[in-house]
Amino acid sequence: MIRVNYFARLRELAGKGQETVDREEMTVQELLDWAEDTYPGFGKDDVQVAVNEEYALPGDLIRSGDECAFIPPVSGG
Amino acid sequence: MIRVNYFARLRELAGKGQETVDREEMTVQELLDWAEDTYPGFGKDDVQVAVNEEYALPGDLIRSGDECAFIPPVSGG
Amino acid sequence: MKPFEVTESPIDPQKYADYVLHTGAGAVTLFTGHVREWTHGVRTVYLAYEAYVPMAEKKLAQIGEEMEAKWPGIRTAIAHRIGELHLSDIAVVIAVSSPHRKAAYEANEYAIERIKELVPIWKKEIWEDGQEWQGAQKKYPDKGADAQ
Amino acid sequence: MKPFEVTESPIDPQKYADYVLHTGAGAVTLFTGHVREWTHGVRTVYLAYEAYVPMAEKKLAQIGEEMEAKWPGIRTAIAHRIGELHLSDIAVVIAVSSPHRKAAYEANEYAIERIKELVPIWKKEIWEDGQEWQGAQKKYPDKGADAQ
Repeated sequence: MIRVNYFARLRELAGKGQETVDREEMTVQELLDWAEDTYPGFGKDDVQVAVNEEYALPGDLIRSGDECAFIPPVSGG
Repeated sequence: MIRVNYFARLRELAGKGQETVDREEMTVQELLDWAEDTYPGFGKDDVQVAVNEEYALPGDLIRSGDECAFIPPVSGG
Repeated sequence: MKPFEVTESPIDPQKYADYVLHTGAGAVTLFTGHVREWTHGVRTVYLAYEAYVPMAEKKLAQIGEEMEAKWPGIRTAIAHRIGELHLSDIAVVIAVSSPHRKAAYEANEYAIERIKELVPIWKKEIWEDGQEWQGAQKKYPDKGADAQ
Repeated sequence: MKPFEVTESPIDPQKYADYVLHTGAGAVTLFTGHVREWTHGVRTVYLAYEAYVPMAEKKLAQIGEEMEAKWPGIRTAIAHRIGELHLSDIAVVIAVSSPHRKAAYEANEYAIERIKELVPIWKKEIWEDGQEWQGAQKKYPDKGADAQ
């Protein structure tokens, strides 16, 4: 099981702050594809993924137990 | 009478913070020459003169009643 | 006090300036970002900030490490507030001390640019007639030319 | 509080930051210059600052006018302390507010450069084994390329 967190626009779109995806492993790109399929309008091309609180690349592997987060364009400051 | 003020190194050199020069008028350059004659080691080439709280040029005229100051290299901040 | 923190409480900037000051410091720069009333001709009623808190604090600390590598001898503290912020409230504070002033200015400005690139914090602007999440960064800010 | 002042009292920097803040300001930069323990390998015991006070306050105000002409929309306050200052004491504070951050950084740094060029304030360094008045500016700082 992979845990995913949603923030800002994506949290409002998903209607939740976090959930679990029932997979043993998948790539970052596969997680983004899953999110786009699950939540139309997700806009995966502008979303980064953090795995265990670090930015990850599309080919990086996510494993069961990892904590992921979808990071839409940031706007702190 | 022209009033002159001394600061920092020049105040210590002159042994006073201010005095009056008994002249009706003189140029800034003449005031610097007078100071160099009066206080050996004055170093007039590195000293500016303010007349009535504004930097003055060597040819500017000082008149009786003006308030002058010798401004050695500044070091605020 | 944590030198790199995300907080829901009002920010006291002096606390961060005091934290970075030491007897080797000749200069301290303190930047505060405030909620401004007008942006592009639209009046802001308030802002709502949200963060991925543990990662945001890690990224603030990473920025501090980048700064101390680029400008040896500086000390840094950064805090960002989240939640509802109203006019003139402080959203972010950056404190930098340095033996000499130039590094204190440069490092401070570097910090705010990096915060806007890579720290997972989001701002929603709430106007009288609407609201919108802000943000339009590069897709991989962490891998950009500025990253160390 | 005077926005451009020379004072014998300890400086509270927050007072100057508060002075420049207003609802149009999105950024405030606060610079403080502190007495540093070591300069060029020599240990400072304390500093003694002296000023031509009325002219120094005029020149600080002139710098503020230069800044507001170069960076429209900013607000500025500057204070310089005189007398005996000890380790970490604040000698100078510069507060700048601006709608946007870039001007707040640039204008603040401009202010300290100009102070060091033209404001009639002098610093004497007192070491364990001696003392010396500092300063080595251009002869006509007020007429230089930076002057407006």
